[in-house]
Amino acid sequence: MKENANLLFVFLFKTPIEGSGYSLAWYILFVFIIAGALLFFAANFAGITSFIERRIAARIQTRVGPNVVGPQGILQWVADGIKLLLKEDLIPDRADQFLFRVAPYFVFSGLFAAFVALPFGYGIVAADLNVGVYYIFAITSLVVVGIIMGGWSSNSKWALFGALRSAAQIISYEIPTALSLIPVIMLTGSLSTQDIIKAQGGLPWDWFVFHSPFTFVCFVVFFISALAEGNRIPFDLPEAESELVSGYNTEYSGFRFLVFPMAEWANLWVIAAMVSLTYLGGWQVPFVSIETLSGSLVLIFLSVAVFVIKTSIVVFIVMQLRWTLPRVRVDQMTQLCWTYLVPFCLVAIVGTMIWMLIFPWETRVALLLRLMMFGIGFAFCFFYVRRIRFNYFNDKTAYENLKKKSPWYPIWRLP
Amino acid sequence: MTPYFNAVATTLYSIFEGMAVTTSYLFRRPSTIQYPNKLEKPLEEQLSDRYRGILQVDTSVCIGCRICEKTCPIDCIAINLEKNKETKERFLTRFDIDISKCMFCGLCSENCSTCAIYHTKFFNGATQNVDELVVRFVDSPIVLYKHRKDSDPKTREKDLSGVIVKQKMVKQRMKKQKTAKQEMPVNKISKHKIKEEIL
Amino acid sequence: MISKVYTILVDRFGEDALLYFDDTLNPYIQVNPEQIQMLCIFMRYNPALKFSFFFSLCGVDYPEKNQITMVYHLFSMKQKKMCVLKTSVSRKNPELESIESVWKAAGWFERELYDLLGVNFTNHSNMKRLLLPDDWVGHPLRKDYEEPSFYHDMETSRNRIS
Amino acid sequence: MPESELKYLKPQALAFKEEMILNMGPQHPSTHGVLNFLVVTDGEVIHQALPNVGYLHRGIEKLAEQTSYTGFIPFTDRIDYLAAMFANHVYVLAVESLAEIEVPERAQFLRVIACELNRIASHLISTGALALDIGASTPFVHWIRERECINDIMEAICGARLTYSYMRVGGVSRDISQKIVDDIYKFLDHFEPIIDEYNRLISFNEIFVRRLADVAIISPVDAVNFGLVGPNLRGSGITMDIRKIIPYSVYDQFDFDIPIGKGFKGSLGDCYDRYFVRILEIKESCSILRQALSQIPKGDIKAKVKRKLKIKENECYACVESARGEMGMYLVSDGSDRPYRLKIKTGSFTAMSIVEKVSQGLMVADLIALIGSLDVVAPEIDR
Repeated sequence: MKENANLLFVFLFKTPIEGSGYSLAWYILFVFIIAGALLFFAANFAGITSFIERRIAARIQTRVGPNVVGPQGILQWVADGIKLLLKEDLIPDRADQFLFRVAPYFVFSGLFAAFVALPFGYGIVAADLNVGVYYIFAITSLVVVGIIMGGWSSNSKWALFGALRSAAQIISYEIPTALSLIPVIMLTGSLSTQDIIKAQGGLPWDWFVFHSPFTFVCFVVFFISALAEGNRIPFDLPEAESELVSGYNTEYSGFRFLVFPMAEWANLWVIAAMVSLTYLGGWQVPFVSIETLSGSLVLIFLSVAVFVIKTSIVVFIVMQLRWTLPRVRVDQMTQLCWTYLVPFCLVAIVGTMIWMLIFPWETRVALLLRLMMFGIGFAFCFFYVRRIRFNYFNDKTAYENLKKKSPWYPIWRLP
Repeated sequence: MTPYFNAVATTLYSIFEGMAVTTSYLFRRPSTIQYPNKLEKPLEEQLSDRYRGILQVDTSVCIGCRICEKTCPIDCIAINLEKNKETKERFLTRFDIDISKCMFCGLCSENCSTCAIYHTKFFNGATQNVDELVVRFVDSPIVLYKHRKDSDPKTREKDLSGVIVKQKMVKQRMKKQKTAKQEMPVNKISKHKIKEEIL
Repeated sequence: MISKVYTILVDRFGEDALLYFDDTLNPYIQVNPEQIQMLCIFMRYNPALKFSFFFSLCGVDYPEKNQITMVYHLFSMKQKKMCVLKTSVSRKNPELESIESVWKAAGWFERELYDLLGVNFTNHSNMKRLLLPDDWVGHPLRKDYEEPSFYHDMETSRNRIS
Repeated sequence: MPESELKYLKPQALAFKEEMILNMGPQHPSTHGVLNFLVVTDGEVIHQALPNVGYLHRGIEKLAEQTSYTGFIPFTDRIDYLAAMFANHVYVLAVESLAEIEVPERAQFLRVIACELNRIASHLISTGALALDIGASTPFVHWIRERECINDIMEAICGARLTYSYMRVGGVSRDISQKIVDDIYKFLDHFEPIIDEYNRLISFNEIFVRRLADVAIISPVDAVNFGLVGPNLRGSGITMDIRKIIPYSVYDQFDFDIPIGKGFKGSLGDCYDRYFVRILEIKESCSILRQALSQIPKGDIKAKVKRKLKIKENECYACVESARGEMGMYLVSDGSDRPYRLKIKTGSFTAMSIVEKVSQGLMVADLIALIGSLDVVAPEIDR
């Protein structure tokens, strides 16, 4: 934190921060500026993502989605936010008033504190903690405290159900999440987010996900358990709307309700950023070494772009999963965790260990194996595109006969 | 051990297949009709000619047989006929349809021998007051239609967009608003009186 | 076909309890109300009959005859035929033995009849109103039922158009 | 706990201290209309679930006694709003057999076509809504899109999208043109590959299968005992279909199978069987439609019936295979122009009565799957 502030200060005023006289005041000012910037980013990301998710969900469901407020409905999230802010803040009659009011703040702070350790590009991170990954997991667990408080204090049985499910879910899934990151930490030798990215390369076969079959398994496990931590379908048990009405936030309204979905969508960034920084190479720009990257401002912005694109792709996949899959049952959720994810993780940790000993990262054989793994991944993508083509052409002619229109309507074409 | 790994494999494969289906929909045409302001073509063209919308009466061809009134299962049609004793001409003095009661079953229009009563394609007749939905098609007495040999009223072109019914409803609404402004207290008393009479 | 069923039944229960009518579209067997449960058990489990499907139970109110007629529609998969049983109870104090123990399906039908016609089924596990609220007065499907003009201070009818 | 809730429960309820009463419905996202369940749960596990019906009781049977024979047809649409055609059909069958009216063959074919289209539409809603209850919202919207095509066809045939009132005593109200026949063919060509696509999307999805397989098993004995009908009964492995067993209309002229549950992914009679039987039935309906469309004879669409129908003293029971199973109407006439008594027997009514037995020991999420797989429609229970 101090170093970053110093760097920025030198960049702005050409003198080190210590020599300016009011060093403490400058530090506090920087803290507030950075916190404000992060909050601004997180809140806006949550809003815009909510809009984009609705549009993508609409296209998956052959609908159009919100397109009325602003050009192409881009201001829909602002309208929704204002509407919720203007609504009456209802508190149920026999609710625990204090806990009910306080719960959203826990959810809010738990998630937004995670942004402190998340990187956005080379050197662009609020605080490059040496326990970065550990910190993120610890602090996001605070969310569940808020959810339990909200669910319990609502004095509603549905909300209580949601809270209990959330507790069970977080307790179970903390373990595979942490275990599935151990291979990465072993490969890097550090918990710092920046160091993890620096240990990888810009090209796909230099990413950790293709390091060995074991890290690939760990990547899948990490992705699944991150979904569970973020309460996304198929693990949205705490607010399963078809079972528990609306789960832990059944009784909330107005601004206090707004906090919950906002935190959920902000959490989407945390999930996606964690996945992309640990396994998908983070902000590493292809064909550019870290030394050259640190020297040029343009390349640093390029690294930010790379990171944002990677994260966005992961966000998109998480969204699409939500609109494809049904929800698991609560006992299946824990069963999946303890009988599949955790054993897979344990095997993968040992496997990675042995793999590291036999094929060290720098050797030619290791590179060849990484290329092979990348080849398998590429073949998988190729097969995926084939299936998409098959589904598209499956009913093309019949559709043209029925509707007298071509079914082709690409995603970038707006209604 | 095999069922264990089989379960993993089938789960991953089925999710893969599902994702392929949903991705393919990102490249397919949405099926939404963006009613009411972004329609590709006017709604009237999208509805079929048999569409059973709000009823309309062409009083100029009504023969006053009252079949529609009798067949209606919920009594939403009311007809009054009068006879001039001197000229022996029969008049239609009242033809009211309570659209708020009507369930659009088509029994009345089906039995009409001259197609005087028929369903239009007009359907969005929402108002703020239920009483306004009683459409009165006769303003002044109308001489009843008599069958002539040269023309068959069934084959005439029907006004499916519901111009008459729309006009009547707008007119009635204006009238109601005017009278409501003028006779606000009177209205209330009369309503009260009616209730007392019932009780 | 039903006459065959009738002969089997007569062998078991005697001619006094059962009468066979075929003046309606579906011929029916008129049963003594006391024997309805035994008859149903016999019809369901007798290997020659096997009326395992319970289609419906209906009650018809006849104020002139001062009786309520119960109509049972049974179906046998073995013979692919439907059988209609009828039994009458008095209108004043209608009481009949429940056949819930024979076909579970009859349980709700009997509750519905209790609700709408006021027939009391003895030995029923849960003889309560099914469709109408508990504070409802009267049994609407009786022919002499008059609809109250107010229910909980709400008007129940709208006038004809004026 | 209020007294009003307590009196519904049986004495063995609340035997454990850990139990609590959950009032599920009438306003709940997945009770398919207005239903209420009093659920006694211990955590997630249900000890007892009591259905509390009657929120949509409109007294249709009483209304029938005050309406003329033809005038009651629009009311039958309101019995089962997802499959109105079947209620139409069974009512006109009952009146026709009482009044001894011969229906022209073309009208019978038109009835079958309309009914089978309606069966597809109804099954689309039920299977889609089950997926929605399980948490997948996309399949439901895809099915709604297909149903919209059927609704368009229905609108072209009879002028309404939901409450058809298509059938008349002695025939049907409107004839169908060659254009509509072509439209139905085009729709079938489009729809049949979509069924496979839907299966890939959700039916064979392992999470979906695990949520439904081996959940809420109804044994064949129970199914018969509780009077389940239609796909629910066939899901328990019993080949019972009114179209085959008591053929009505022209169903004996078509060649079709009766799909039954075989324990496709779990054991016989579980939720998945009931779900998948419906998917298979959609395919069978498509084949019936193709056969019926190719065989439509020419002729009248309505027999000559007096405008004011009076039927002499008689009674009859007519039944059809509706989308929710056997739907029967017991009609008593007394010589006037109104039915003396009309009893409507529906599939959802008996399906609802089994919930109390099957739901014991399920989880809260399973109860929703059970209700979804039984495919109950609230107005059909209450009428």
